[in-house]
Amino acid sequence: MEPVRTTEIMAVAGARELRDGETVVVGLGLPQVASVLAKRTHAPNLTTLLEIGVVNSNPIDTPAGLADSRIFHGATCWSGFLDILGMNLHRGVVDVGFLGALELDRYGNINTTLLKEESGQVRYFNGSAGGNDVASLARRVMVIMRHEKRKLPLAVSHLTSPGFPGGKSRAENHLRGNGPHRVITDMAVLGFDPQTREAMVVSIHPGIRAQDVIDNTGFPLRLPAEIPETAPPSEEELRLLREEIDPRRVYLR
Amino acid sequence: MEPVRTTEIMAVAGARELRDGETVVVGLGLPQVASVLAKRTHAPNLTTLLEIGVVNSNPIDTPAGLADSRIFHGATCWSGFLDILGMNLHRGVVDVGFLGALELDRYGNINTTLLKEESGQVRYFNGSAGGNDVASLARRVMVIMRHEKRKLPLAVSHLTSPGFPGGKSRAENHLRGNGPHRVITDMAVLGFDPQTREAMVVSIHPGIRAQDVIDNTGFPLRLPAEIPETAPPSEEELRLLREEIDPRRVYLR
Amino acid sequence: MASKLKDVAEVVRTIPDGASIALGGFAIARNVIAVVHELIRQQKRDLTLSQCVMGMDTDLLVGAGLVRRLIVGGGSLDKFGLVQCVNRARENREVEALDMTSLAVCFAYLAGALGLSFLPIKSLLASEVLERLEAGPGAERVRRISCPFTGEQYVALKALNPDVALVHVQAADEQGNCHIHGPKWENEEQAKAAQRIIVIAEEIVPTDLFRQHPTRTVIPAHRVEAVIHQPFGAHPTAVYSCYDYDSEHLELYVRHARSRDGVRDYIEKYIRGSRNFAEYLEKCGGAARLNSLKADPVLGY
Amino acid sequence: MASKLKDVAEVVRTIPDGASIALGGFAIARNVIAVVHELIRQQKRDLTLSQCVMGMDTDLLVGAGLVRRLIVGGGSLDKFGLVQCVNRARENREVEALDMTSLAVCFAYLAGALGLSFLPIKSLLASEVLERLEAGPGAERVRRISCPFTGEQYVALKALNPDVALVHVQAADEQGNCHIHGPKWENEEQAKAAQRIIVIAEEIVPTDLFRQHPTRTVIPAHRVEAVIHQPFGAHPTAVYSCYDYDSEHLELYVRHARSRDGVRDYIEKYIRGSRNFAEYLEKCGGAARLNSLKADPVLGY
Repeated sequence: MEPVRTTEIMAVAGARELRDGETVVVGLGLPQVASVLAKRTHAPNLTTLLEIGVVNSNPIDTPAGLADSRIFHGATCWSGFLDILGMNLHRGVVDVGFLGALELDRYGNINTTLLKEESGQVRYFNGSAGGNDVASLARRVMVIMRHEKRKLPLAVSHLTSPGFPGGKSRAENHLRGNGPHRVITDMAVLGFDPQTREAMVVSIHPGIRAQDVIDNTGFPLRLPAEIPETAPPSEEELRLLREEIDPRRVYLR
Repeated sequence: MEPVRTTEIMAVAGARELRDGETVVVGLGLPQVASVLAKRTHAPNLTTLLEIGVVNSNPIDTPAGLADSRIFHGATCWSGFLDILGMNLHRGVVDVGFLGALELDRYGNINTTLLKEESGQVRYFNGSAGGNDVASLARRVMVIMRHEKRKLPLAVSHLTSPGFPGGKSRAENHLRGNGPHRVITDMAVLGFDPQTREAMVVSIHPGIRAQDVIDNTGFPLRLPAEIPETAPPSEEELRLLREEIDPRRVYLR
Repeated sequence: MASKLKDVAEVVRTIPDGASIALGGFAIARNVIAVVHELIRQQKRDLTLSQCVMGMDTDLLVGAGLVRRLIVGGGSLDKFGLVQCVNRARENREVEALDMTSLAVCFAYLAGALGLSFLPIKSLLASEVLERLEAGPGAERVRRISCPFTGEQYVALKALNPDVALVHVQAADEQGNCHIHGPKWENEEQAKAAQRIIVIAEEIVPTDLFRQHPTRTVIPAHRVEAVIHQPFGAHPTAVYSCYDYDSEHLELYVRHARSRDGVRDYIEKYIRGSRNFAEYLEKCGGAARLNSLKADPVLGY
Repeated sequence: MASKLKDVAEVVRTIPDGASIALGGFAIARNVIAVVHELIRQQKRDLTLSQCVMGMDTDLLVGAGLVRRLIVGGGSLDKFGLVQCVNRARENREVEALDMTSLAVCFAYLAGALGLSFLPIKSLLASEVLERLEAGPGAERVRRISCPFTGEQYVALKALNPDVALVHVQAADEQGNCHIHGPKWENEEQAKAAQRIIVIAEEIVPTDLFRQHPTRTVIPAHRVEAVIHQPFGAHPTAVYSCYDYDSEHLELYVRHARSRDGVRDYIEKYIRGSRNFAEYLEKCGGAARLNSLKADPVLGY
């Protein structure tokens, strides 16, 4: 059998964070794959929402993005931002929000707006869109991103979406959701210390050394004495991912 | 030809107050009849709204009330309170609101909530529903009611829907719409003095004497030196009312 | 996905005394009569009811003495008359009535549905409706505020987040996706504001119907706790596209509602005296009568 | 009722320089490209654009130098890349960008649509998004407030009431009743918040279609000022149930958008160099190309 890919480990790690019956705001790519995997395994009653106004869609073709009709396919409800971001997310019934990040700092603050080059020149990206809303309001936030030193700095160059700004509690920051819960990278799964609210290692993926993780993280990373290995995908999970969910390897590259 | 009925004079007086292209929140009965008459004559581009979420319905059977499916018939849009009372009335795009009244006082304040008997016993009725909203927010408010002394007191026994409370301007009362514009009764058409904001006679229906109007009004009523007679219905207006709009005399009794 | 189909008695047992309930009915249309009957049979107490325009649903619950507080815009049985039980209870101070306006109740639901603790409104100002609220228990639900940008005066309405919303719809699937045909009045906002949504459906349809017309899904399954399948469950009130209101029975009810004794008799005979809704429907004339109320497929009434 | 059908050039002539415009597009879907082209041909200036998520529509208008201010949640061309003209203009401070969030823009539209001068929100707090707004011209649109009932902290958003809303829909009648198939994103709130609504429709349908399905009417005729009939009017972006996005043309646009010269060339060749939208469509491959983009009737793309 083909060796397990990192993207498969990430998708499975994401899926296992989702509980049956929960409501999830998903983005494109791995979050979508993780949600579908969860639905097909331990969470058949999971509800997936897309911020533009889509409930429980079931794409059969690969979408080019959130605006691609392919991602609306098979939905049980089409509404709009007001319904999904307002009457679900702001309403407080969204359990999990998946986000990506240009940068994520030790307090789980996310930057999706801009990067500063050495020259001082600023380069802009997509901005918040629904990102700040999800980070401010979802009960648990999960970030999926690549593990690189420059992408995991001590402090983000622009705080687009709050985690625990200033290391303060969500309440002190007047934020409703419980903030960042897991950061799933291609090297490890990170969590946050309930006291200091700093990122810490929850588990490291098979074949990755602790030193690799430390060397590729831009902030001091707390590691437990005994570092657990990220549980590898089961045969059934691999079969679903490879044969049913993303057979053409669009996201599980 | 059958003599003109008072209800026909009232319907025509109401219709003539509506301009082409305007948006009107109508109630059941004469307001509905007046709006349809206006549409069939000088105001083909009139838009009629029902607070429950109905746009431009065209009933072919007589409804028992606002909750009767018969009144939804032929509509171009079905929505809800939020759309009609919120995104139209509160939004400020409703030109005219028609209201009924248990009592209306000299400042055009309306009571639809309760009456006090001599015994001091209070008797409750329907309350505001959308009435206070319409009175507070429509550009012009038109009231259609019977002309009786007890129904037109100096001050209403309960101020459900504001006209010019305390004789003060709408702005002083922090109200948006321009307030009561016309009160169409079975004896006369009343308006409001722009300075004192007190009700005054605009015209008196054919066959009614000024003294009758005064005797049947519970507050001092200003009358112009020359009292105009309410313009009688034209033959075409009568034909439409009798043959097309309310042939079974449900409202034009 | 797991089915949420439940029996009305089973569902009503989960509604505690003192619960706040949003009712989806309007005057004589889509009243949740089947649930109202069961609430009365199970003799719930101290209920708080909210609704833009009260109908037979609220009138019956008040008449049966189950209600402590009303948060409403108005009330009517259309041409059949006034909400007599409600008005009698008001006149004798047997119920705490927070009388607002239809839009105020709708905005309070909208605030609740959006997770906002308040929403401003330009209605109510310079009226005795507001003064009465401020002078009584309603004071906790309204504040005079001004816009932080324009200084314009508003009434801030406290969000309504009822414990339970009861909404009668034409069609739902077993997971709780709902279609409402005809005007929705405040149904979407009140349902999404509630902690628990309980749907009563005339018809149970396959989920594929919602996948075919996703824009028509008014209440999505993931918010719904239970689905009760009860054809003619709104009788004697009307359900657009399903059946007309039952004039004879409404007139009979209104005659009874004129007096306390009359209401007691009505409740004894038609509600407490019926083990379930099917028995009630039999007493109302059964299949023959119900068929005569069925809607014309073109007109919808 | 009088027809509101109008020619795009005629309608765009009524939009003055300095106008604030709400755009109904989202990334690469239902962009009002036909109107964007005409705005560029008529060389409008100092426009303020608002949108939850910017797409090719906004990118083109900024690239053509027509825009003074943006009030937006974000921007993207999905897999085709970033909104390069917008980002370049930001980087060189050539546009005043009020960056909010998708829900903040949507709530500001909702406030406008409800005739409220403000609406509270729990997003933005403890973020640099809010700090940047407060530090710049965005300061006039946000205030930190607390709930008059709970004391909870909110950001008050000033209502957005754009001068004009431009919304591309699948079907409209001549009076302006509109159907939107697929997700509506912020279209309903932004349209109802605007002073003037201009609709661009793929297809003109009879009013009876709306009478048959009144619950599907997203924008009602009485709010609409003009209806522009322009099949493929959103090309190269997608219109669900009508046609797919044109990957080749989007890639071609993105290549041009990398540089100022490139955008100038694109605008010269495809927009200023075309007398009307039909000529543009010809340059994109005409009927043959468009037919290849037509949606599968079952899948809708």
